Amino acid sequence: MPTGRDTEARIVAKREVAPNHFEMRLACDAPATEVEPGQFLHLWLPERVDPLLRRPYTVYRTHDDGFDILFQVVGRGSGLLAQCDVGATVRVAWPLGGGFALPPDGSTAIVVGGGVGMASLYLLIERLARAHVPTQVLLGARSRDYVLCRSEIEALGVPLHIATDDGSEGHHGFVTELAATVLDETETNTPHVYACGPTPMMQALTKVATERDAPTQVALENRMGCGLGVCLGCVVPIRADEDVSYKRVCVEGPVFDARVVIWEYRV
Amino acid sequence: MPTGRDTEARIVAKREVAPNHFEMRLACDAPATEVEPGQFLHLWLPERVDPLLRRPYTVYRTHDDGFDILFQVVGRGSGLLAQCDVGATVRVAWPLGGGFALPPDGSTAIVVGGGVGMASLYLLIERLARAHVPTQVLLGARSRDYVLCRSEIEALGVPLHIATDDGSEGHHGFVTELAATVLDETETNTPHVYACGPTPMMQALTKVATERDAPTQVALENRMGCGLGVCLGCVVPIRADEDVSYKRVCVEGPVFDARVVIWEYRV
Amino acid sequence: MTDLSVNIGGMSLKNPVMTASGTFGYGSEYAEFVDLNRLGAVGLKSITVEPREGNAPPRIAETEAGMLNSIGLQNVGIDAFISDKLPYLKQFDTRTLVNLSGRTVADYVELCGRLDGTEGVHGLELNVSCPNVDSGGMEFGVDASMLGALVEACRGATTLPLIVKLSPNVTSVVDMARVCESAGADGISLINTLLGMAINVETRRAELSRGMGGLSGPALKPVAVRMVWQVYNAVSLPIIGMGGISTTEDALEFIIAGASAIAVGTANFVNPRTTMEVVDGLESYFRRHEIPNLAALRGTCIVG
Amino acid sequence: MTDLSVNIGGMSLKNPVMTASGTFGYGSEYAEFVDLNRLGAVGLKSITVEPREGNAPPRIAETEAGMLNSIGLQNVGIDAFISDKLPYLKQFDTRTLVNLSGRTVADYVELCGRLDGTEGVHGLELNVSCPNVDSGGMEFGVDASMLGALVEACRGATTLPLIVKLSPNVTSVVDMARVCESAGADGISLINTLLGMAINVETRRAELSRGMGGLSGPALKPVAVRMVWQVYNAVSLPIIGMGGISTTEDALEFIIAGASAIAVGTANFVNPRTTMEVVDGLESYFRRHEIPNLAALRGTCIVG
Ligand SMILES: Cc1cc2nc3c(=O)[nH]c(=O)nc-3n(C[C@H](O)[C@H](O)[C@H](O)COP(=O)(O)OP(=O)(O)OC[C@H]3O[C@@H](n4cnc5c(N)ncnc54)[C@H](O)[C@@H]3O)c2cc1C
Ligand SMILES: Cc1cc2nc3c(=O)[nH]c(=O)nc-3n(C[C@H](O)[C@H](O)[C@H](O)COP(=O)(O)OP(=O)(O)OC[C@H]3O[C@@H](n4cnc5c(N)ncnc54)[C@H](O)[C@@H]3O)c2cc1C
Ligand SMILES: Cc1cc2nc3c(=O)[nH]c(=O)nc-3n(C[C@H](O)[C@H](O)[C@H](O)COP(=O)(O)O)c2cc1C
Ligand SMILES: Cc1cc2nc3c(=O)[nH]c(=O)nc-3n(C[C@H](O)[C@H](O)[C@H](O)COP(=O)(O)O)c2cc1C
Ligand code: FES
Ligand code: FES
Repeated sequence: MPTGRDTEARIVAKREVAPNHFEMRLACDAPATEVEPGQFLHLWLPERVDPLLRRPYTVYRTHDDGFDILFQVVGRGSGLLAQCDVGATVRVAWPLGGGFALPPDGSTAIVVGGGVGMASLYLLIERLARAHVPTQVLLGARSRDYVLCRSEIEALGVPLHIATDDGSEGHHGFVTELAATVLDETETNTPHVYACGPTPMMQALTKVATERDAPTQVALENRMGCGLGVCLGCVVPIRADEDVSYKRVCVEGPVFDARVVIWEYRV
Repeated sequence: MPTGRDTEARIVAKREVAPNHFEMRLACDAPATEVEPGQFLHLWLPERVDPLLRRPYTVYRTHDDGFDILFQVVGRGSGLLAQCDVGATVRVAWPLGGGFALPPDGSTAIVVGGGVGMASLYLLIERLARAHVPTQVLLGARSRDYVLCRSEIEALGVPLHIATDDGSEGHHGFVTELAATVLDETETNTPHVYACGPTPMMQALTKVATERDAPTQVALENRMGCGLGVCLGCVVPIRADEDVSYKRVCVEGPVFDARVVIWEYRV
Repeated sequence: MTDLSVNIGGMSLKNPVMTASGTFGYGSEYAEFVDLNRLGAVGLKSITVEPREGNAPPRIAETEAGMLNSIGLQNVGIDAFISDKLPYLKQFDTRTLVNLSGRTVADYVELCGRLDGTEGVHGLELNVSCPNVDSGGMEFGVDASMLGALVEACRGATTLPLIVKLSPNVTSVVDMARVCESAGADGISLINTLLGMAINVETRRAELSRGMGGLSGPALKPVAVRMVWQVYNAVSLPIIGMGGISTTEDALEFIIAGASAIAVGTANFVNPRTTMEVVDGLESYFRRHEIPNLAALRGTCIVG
Repeated sequence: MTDLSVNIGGMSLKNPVMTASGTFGYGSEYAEFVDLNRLGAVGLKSITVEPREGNAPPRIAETEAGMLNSIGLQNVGIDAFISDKLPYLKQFDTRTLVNLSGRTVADYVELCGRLDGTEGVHGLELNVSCPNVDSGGMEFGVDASMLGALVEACRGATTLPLIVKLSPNVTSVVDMARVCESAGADGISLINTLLGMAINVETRRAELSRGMGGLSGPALKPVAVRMVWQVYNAVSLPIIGMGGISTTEDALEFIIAGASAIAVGTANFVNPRTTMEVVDGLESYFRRHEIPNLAALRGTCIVG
């Protein structure tokens, strides 16, 4: 796992890809191609005391001269970021945390995204496709307007199944229901499941997947202080043998084996 | 004195008129023509807690659809304001405080500005010119690059005398020395003196002017909390008969009779 | 309809939104921005027996998300207050909470006595927590036995609702609140300013003429919310919560922590319409969440 | 050349810039950003006798210009600290200030004893002010006689420089500092976090699992500067100042108020290079103002 560095990054493009969801391209002088899928960056709007702390965002896509992030406006930090003009500079510490592990040769993969959770999964899908792992993507969204990364995934030639809360596209209901169906239909060896989305979705998915013995990796999105493993603010309770211990999402995560995560905690 | 209102104002133009000095045009839907010279506005960069408080700026010039301010970057608030783009909106409470009183018919006037203090004097010069009061403007600046409002004053046809700290233009030395000379050369009735600038300059000028019995009005620039007379944060000690009492710069000022100001206080 | 009315120790307010002492003048200054008829109550600047000139400038300084003040209780004194300031407020359909400050118990008792039965005065708030004068009552606010004696004496001098405004500069604000409860207070205001200091590093001078001053504004909100929560869980007196309230969400934090009413202070300086926005915001929050009245939300904070 | 070196109760630092306990891990985490050789000292996360798992999440929340934390002293315990963490730090030419936390006097004494004479440990800091565990030493920090007994016992257990880190959640921090001085402490750290609370108004849940937590960051700086100034004027022990330091100017405020050294805490999370920027900034300030050494600036604040 490469240790992070803290660099200045310039916003070179910004696009509202869905209501309140922005794709932003950041250029910096360090190559991003070594980033593992699921790793994140810690972004600072410099010289501000409000918001005081950095905000964590997954590296959504990489380029030779930087990377993209894909984010939803949910509060003060993301709101201010969305207002930043092209040309503005921010600071990013990256790459942080550990990424998803690709499945062993001969496996298949099911990638399950909920909402903006797709931001943490696209790079994984790209790598799976590149490694010729047979992959299906299941994507849950509020409605068809909120389906993220559709054209990017289609461009990779990976099959995409959609579930919407309001039925405006694909399965009318939860993406976890879709996951159960797809898992049940899979006849060969058990596929590897990868997921990122709202906690209730990941918790439900974990149940669906473990009932079917499918190895599952989830990317958690806890609140963070330092992003570097020192503040111990981002921990999640993890089952280890008989014991429970707190693991830091920023260093030991953000990707965890879903079966050892104790879901009955608040983020 | 009109009571203030609080309106949204849009930045419609911005120009760096001297190093670190900006002229900014603000448009709002209330007419600014009723503003008295010396009155100020209290400007807020909305939704910020840093800086927390508004910043006071004199109405520099008025237009039918708004006004200009002229300001120096000295800290966080002015720095952020200078970074605002054309098109951004701010909030302004205005007009606040009382203005300069024009001199009685038949008087002459000497207007003495130090640095960005000119921002508080231009509207006065305009009104003096419009009222055909024979006026001379004395302007002190660090160097010729920092001479503000030159063309505007020349356009009014009002004579302008310059003093610079480094001698790069006009009198090499303090504007107060220039003021003493001009006052001594004035042969008719005593002129009315108006001043705004750094506290030491105004204090020195008060001495020069009172020694020559010239009625003098100064515009003070104390730190402000509310700008509306309630916090009692902006007070200046004022001599009243035998007594000293604290007067609020935002309401009882910012223009005061120079002779009653007790200068030995810090702002 | 949502019922936002609330009773604070005998003072009935149409809604819980008040102004904090010293940040709203005597009401008239904000008339351009605020419909005083829509305020639950107007909290007024501290009054002393004699007029006071206050401290030398500089009296205020800005800090990160906060401000320091050292006004020093500049005020017109009780006589001028009654004759010149109070009449203006009588024309409005709101309540007035008159804030009192003194050097001695006798000062407070005199002020209570003068205002008892005075038309237009609906409640008294004892300021035992002004950090900005040598004898500004702060010693009452940090010493439990002095505080008890003061509140008892004042209780004997007035039949008006008696609120005690506590200092946050103490080890246990709960102990102080308990003392007030036993001594007969009708409510507790929390919090006054935290003692702070700022220094200009170029001149090496303290930013305030007296060195230290009181910190107010958003910076201290977490401390204020905590104290409201602690006191709410320890005494049964109604609490007026304040400290950094600038938005509806801030006001709700205090109510959920246990405040019966809230007061807007420093935010008035920044956005003079803050109180009106909070009244509107509370109405829509209660509607949206279908909460029938204030009591149904008060103190409902879930921990754990 | 400017001489920024300073001696804190026997611990000699090449410059006054330290890291605050709990905000810098055990040093290695910041190696990418910070040249540890350029730090005056590294302040380390609180150590307890046994390893501790800490509190349930959520453990942090952001507030205006500040953050709340309720980590609950999660740490590896004294044994693993000595065997696994300390060796890394020995390679650097800097000082280590090991922060100790306990439930009982015996805990602290045991920790002092274990570390006395341990290579690589240059000073001990007693955390008597952790607000985030039921027995985190906070009771020592708010009770003068308990504090005196604790410091005396620790004094007897170690010859290392002994610093006491005081809680700001007290009526008189000066009284606490005086007790430490009499009990034989070599220095005072000021301040630990202010007790605060934040509530999510949509869920009505406290943002932290334990409800209350410690406020740190720029918001509390004025309180910290004030306490340093008060203690500087009352006791003659050297002070390590901290609370919201993010820039050179912040550090200078503390030194001018009376701090002999300063520690950067929360700002490490925001800008991991803060300590280095402060070292550079202090050097240039001292040069620009032609101040020969730290003592010439310390406590020179002009009031009035
Ligand atoms: C490793 C990691 C990777 C992430 N990647 C992405 C990404 O690629 N795209 C994206 O849109 N978001 C991502 N997130 C979530 C993102 O960090 C938060 O949405 C953001 O920090 C919110 O900041 P804010 O100031 O806008 O909201 P705030 O004003 O701080 O909070 C608004 C609301 O969001 C909640 N919130 C705050 N922080 C978080 C958080 N870390 N996670 C979840 N909810 C939070 C608050 O509790 C509150 O309800 C990631 C989080 C982590 C930890
Ligand atoms: C009635 C009035 C009218 C004014 N008109 C103008 C004007 O037209 N143009 C203009 O450039 N400035 C004017 N000023 C001064 C202007 O308000 C300050 O320069 C501004 O508030 C500084 O804000 P800041 O955040 O940039 O500086 P800060 O970061 O707050 O402070 C930087 C430095 O400036 C000093 N400072 C802060 N506030 C003031 C203040 N009110 N007056 C003087 N020094 C201050 C601080 O002590 C500090 O040394 C006026 C002030 C008043 C009271
Ligand atoms: C400029 C100023 C003056 C104040 N004057 C008084 C006062 O006279 N009496 C009093 O009890 N509190 C006074 N306060 C304290 C406020 O009423 C309030 O308790 C405190 O500021 C916290 O609220 P806030 O953060 O919303 O301002 C004053 C506060 C400020 C900022
Ligand atoms: C996440 C976090 C953890 C902390 N842990 C400790 C600790 O273990 N022991 C201790 O004495 N202080 C601890 N502190 C307090 C800091 O050392 C410091 O006193 C305080 O945060 C004020 O400084 P700051 O505002 O620069 O952060 C912690 C602070 C934070 C923010
Ligand atoms: S965010 Fe600080 S340890 Fe993970
Ligand atoms: S700025 Fe508040 S009274 Fe003048």
